[in-house]
Amino acid sequence: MKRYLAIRVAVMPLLLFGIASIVFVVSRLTPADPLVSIVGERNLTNPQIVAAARARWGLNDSVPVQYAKYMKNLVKGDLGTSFTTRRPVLHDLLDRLPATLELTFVALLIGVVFGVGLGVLAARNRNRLIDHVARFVALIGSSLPAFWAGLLVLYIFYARLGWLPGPGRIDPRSVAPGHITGFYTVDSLLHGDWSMFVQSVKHLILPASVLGWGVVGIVTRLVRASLLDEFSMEYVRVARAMGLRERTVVNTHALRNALLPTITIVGFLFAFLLTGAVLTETVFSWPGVGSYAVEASRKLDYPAIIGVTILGGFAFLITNLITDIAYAVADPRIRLS
Amino acid sequence: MSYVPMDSRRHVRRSGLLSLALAGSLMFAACGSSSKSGGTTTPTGSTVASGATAAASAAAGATTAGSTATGATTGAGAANSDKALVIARGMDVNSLDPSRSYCDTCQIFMTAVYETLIGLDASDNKTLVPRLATKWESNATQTEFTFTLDPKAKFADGTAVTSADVKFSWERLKALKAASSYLVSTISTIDTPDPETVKVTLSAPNSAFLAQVNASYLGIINSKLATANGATLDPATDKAETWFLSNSAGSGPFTLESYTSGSELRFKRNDAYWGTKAHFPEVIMKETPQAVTQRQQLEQGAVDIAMQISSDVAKGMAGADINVKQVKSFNYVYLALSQGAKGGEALTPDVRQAIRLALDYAGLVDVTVGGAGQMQASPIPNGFLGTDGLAAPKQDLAAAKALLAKAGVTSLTLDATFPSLNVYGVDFSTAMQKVQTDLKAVGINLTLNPVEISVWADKIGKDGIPVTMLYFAPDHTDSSQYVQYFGLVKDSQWLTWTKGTDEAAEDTLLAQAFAAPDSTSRAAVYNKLATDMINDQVIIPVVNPDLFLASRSNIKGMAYSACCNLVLADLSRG
Amino acid sequence: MTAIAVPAARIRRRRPAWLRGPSLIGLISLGVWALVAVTIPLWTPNDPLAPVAGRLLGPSVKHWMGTDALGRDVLTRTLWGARISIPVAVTVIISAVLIGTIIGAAAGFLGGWVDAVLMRLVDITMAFPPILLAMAITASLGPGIRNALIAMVLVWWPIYARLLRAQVVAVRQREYIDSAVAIGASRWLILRRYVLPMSYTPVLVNATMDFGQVVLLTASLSFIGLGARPPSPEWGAMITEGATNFYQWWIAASPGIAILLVVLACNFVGDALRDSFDVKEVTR
Amino acid sequence: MSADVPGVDSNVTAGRRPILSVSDLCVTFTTSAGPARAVRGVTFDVYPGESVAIVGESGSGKSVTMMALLGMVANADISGSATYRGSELIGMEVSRLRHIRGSKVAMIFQDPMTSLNPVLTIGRQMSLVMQAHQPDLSKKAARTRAIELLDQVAISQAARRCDSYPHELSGGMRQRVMIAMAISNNPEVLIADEPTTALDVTVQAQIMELLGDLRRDHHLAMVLITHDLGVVAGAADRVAVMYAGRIVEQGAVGPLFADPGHPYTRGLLDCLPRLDERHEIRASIAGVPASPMSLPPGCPFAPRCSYVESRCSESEPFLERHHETLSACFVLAGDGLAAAAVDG
Repeated sequence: MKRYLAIRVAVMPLLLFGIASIVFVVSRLTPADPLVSIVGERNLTNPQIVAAARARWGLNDSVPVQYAKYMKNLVKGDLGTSFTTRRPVLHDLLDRLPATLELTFVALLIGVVFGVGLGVLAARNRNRLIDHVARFVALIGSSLPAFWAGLLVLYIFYARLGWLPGPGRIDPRSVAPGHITGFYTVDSLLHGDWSMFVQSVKHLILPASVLGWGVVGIVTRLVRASLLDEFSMEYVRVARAMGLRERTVVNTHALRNALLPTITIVGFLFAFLLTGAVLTETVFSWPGVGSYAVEASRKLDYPAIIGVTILGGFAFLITNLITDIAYAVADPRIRLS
Repeated sequence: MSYVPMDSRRHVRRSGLLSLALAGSLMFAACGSSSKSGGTTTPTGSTVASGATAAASAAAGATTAGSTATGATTGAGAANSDKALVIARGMDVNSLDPSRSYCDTCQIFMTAVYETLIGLDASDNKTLVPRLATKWESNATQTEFTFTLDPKAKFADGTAVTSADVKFSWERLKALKAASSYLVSTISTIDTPDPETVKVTLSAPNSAFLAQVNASYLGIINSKLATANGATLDPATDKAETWFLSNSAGSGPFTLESYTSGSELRFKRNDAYWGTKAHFPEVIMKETPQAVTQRQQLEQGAVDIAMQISSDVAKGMAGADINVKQVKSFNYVYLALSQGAKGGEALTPDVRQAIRLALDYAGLVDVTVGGAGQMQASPIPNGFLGTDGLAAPKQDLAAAKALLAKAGVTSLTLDATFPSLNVYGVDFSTAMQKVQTDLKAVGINLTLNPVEISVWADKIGKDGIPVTMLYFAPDHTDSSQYVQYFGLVKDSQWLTWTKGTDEAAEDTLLAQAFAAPDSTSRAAVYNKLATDMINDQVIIPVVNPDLFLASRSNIKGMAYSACCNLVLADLSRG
Repeated sequence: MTAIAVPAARIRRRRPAWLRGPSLIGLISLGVWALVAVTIPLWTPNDPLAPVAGRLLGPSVKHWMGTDALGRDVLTRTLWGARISIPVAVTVIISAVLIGTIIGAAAGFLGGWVDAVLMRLVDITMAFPPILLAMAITASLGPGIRNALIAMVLVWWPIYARLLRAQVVAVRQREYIDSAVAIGASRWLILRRYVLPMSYTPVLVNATMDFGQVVLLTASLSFIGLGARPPSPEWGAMITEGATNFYQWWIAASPGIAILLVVLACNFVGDALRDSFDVKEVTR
Repeated sequence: MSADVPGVDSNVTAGRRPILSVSDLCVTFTTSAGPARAVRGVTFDVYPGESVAIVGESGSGKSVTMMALLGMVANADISGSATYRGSELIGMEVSRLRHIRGSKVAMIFQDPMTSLNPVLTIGRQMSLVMQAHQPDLSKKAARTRAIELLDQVAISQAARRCDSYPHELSGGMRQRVMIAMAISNNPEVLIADEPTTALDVTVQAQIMELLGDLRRDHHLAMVLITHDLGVVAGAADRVAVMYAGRIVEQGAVGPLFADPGHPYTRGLLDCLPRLDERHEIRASIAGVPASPMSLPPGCPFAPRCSYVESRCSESEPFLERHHETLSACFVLAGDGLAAAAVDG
């Protein structure tokens, strides 16, 4: 197992290289000129300004030269400088990553908790009304366009009912808690600022629910199926025959096994959530990597687009790795082999 | 001014560009003015601050809309200026380096943090007033300008503002060749005979120069501080842009506290300010791209000001807690016709005039901004020098048909590729569809093709586009910018894009205007230019949208500044 | 104890699972949408692009889902939206399946370095969150529905390439194929006679689920401004307009429901197909 | 049924009530292809301390019978009666039944490889079983008891094994764990469902020996379910042979082995390897077992029976006395001793 993981880790740089290359090629598919986003259409015919911009952003180089430069810098951890924020892309990404991660983690939590709950409910009431309802609710989550659902809940819970705050991570007047982890919920607790914690949690509820609902469907389906598999397992019959409470049978025996396959898809879920985050962040003005990606795409901000896409691929690799490790830790048959 | 659109999607996408353009707009005003107070008469006899007249009367036309009561909001708290001022805004910041920034928000930022030599009187939005410079004068040919700096002026770190700083700031602006550098492209040398005197020599007469000096992008940088942090006069070696994202080096009433792109821009009051200190200890600009969200947050008291409200969103807003001002702007959206474009050969002057006559202008104002806008005659917007007496455009279908008959055109199909933007609340698709409907009535069919601005830019640069749409917001308060951009004069943007022919007469008139010593004579020249440009039938203004300034009703000093968009130092909570 | 639960589990029914219950509803719903997409020009209640009434009017008897900022009928536009989303999704899926089949079959049959290179390409492509890759591609090709379509094909083909390759490899390991090769069967014949029939079911199941996902991604790309542009009545683009006119909830309501219905239908059908054929979904 | 059952040792039963009493138990599964009559009127008693073997091929209904009386059969109609110390089990709510399962009547299963949860330690699984019936038992006490039990079932290094996962144990050890778990709440009846089928031959004997020891030590009544008459010989007092959901023959081990009264029993006995035979060729019963979905008219064994007569397919025989046993066969039992029908 250790050996296997070591190989996995060793191969990662190669994969990253492949990822970066693909993204680079993709971003140069057609030379749609980002110039207009740099100097504005007002200066497009001003030869001096245009020339200066081309020189500064390396747009005069041939694509292979740009590629070589990019890769060279990438090895040093330099993802280039964004046209629009004028900062190193890496810094932008690192600044914005905590917002996305916080949102994604909470969404994952919501998705898994509700998904497992609905899955258990459905499996225990297999083919009864409650099963159908649970699966339907879950399926709606996978079928809802996240951006639309976001608008919907904002309209209802923010604009109409006023129960929850609107877009953003905190209220406009509030000051973000001092940066420790970048997770406002965690940082506020570390600073002992309870009201900020409550505030940041309130701001998380809508976007994280919208995002999390999307994975409830996947988790429900999986948990239900594997729980049904487990229910037909001998050891469940044995546990029942031994007089264990049904709750113990389900929660301690069957669920423990049924969750193993769920762990294997957490990586997939995470990637799925990152995808959803792109849209959710846009709707909720969430200052994360997703909204950064959208902005970059709109402005043809190549360095940012490439950077964020590489980050996406990287996140995917990492989560897969973590998934494998988590699976190994959770399953004694693998852990001890 | 520029109003930024509200639709977040578009807004964001466009914002870079937009901002540029817009940015300019805001400033435009700078100019203005009849410089009574500011203008001293130079020894050579010319009037300083000749420029402008124009401007801004428009801004003065504010009307207050709304207020009836909604009460519901809890109110934002203490009714005094101790608490931070919060502004909801779709920010479009491209850079906070004074020599590189060029956007709407940048104008507000530059005005708050950096200072120009010449200011604009907030009460009339026209008069040039002393700021860092106590007086200024020009020679008769408008090629040499001399400024005397206020000895009291100090940067936020306490060092004095000297002529060396002015020289450094403007030379850097020119050398870095970033988006706003064209404002100083006519400067050939800057002399600093003593720390309080700046003498600028231009490469050609430029009566608009003082208006340009008023533009916020010409704010003065603390050269020692900036140099210490990597600022140079060479784009290849300059490393200061990143430093400027978290630091400032100005003499304004505020300093930069922090900036997080996509999230917020914070200003801190400069407590060592050499003039009258600002009311608010802190100003927070919150990234809020959607107009509806700006409205909600304003109504709930979560923010104090929202400036990017479209007419649809402004409807029904307001109440006792909220003021909504509708003000006239200098921004406009126009149709451009290119006979030189591929597929545009049929657009002869007669056909172009027929198109002009076929449009339902009042209908366009209704459709695009729900009536909250003005019609505009020439490419020089209403209120700028030279536009007095120009008649608003009118629809005349009979005349249009007659012209087309004369030109032998019975049915004509034209490519109308346009950037799918939403600017100043005007959705280009909406506007183009209305244009399409109007032209159909006289037998001209448009093939609408909305595209991304980068695609559009590519196409217009190569083949040109027979019928398209774009927007303009002024960079300063002088009319010359319109001639330079829209006129059929040498190197003008639209001359290039339409692949048209240079009109020598307009070049001559523009040169006259630049050399004209007083505003009266310049007004006459610009009036002639405006008429010429109307007759060119290349640029047809479609709508001049109004702006909506919304704020909590306890906010005092809300005004649209012709030069600076919103002057943070003028605001207070009553 | 083996046998006890079995009788219940082995329930046999007359109709296959995908022709019953939710799946049947899904199929019917997809059919209706397809019908709408094909026939809407013949019976359209209004012009989808022209103003037909006042701006921003709420739902009424005349305009069931109200009008938008230009006074266009929202319901009409939503119905016309099917003419964009459905053909786009069909094109994307068919192209992805074709490309995936060719590449997957090539990798499976040729083996060696061809296989290695192609499959690494597949791995890397599948390492991206789909929307990010689609955004990057669309952004560089230039926004627009055509380029969004190309981007989605580029994102989706690896799924089918992987699937097809697995089938080819599985088939090649069978002995009877060796004998088929021995008697001189061409690869093409093997592909046609053995591989494709085996692949039919898993491809169908994946394609059904993916169809909904493509509809969703198309709308998403349009929503963030990289897909269809206004005035096109594309659902995602319409929701963007709805976001601008937030208080006029009906503008975003119908296109949102339309997306939900189509994707839900695909999920119903796909779920049932998967259950009936016991196919593993290829997840990204 | 009365105590007058052949083979029931009157010394054991004298003056005692059966601990488990099954009477006319029927289990019919409902399937979409029609009803499957898995158990059809099974009747037998188990007395304290006694060991009863139920023998039959798979599908004969022997396991279903036992599962049914513990309420562990789903999707089925159950009729008849099954009492534990006089309380009716059929139809009892699960919450009450739970207190009997594992506590009074414990069960061990065929495949020790799958009977244990792979992701929980042995000790934890045993504790769960104990705590299900002794809610007050502390974690620590449960562990101590688990180690003690593992010791009892002859697992070496019991303390260490307590923290092992099932996959770390051999099949035989796992079955010992299962047995330890089954006796952990001191049940009165142990149902062993094919406890050795999945194990190596050498291990089989050890397990059967262990079961025998435990039965004696704890005075357990045991129901041994098996398809292999071979394991019955040393382990059971009485045998019931089931075919197609019915008991076709029952009696004490000795007489039944010596003189089976049913052709099916004979067939089963013929399948056993004999020590006196050099070559290991075993006979087997021709044909396939009757399907509970479509039972033939008359005797369900008739299609496979070498003694078959025409009346066999006309009506189904009932248990009748055949020498020392009760047997349901017209040919062998009915003829021999005229219908001394057992009452009941």
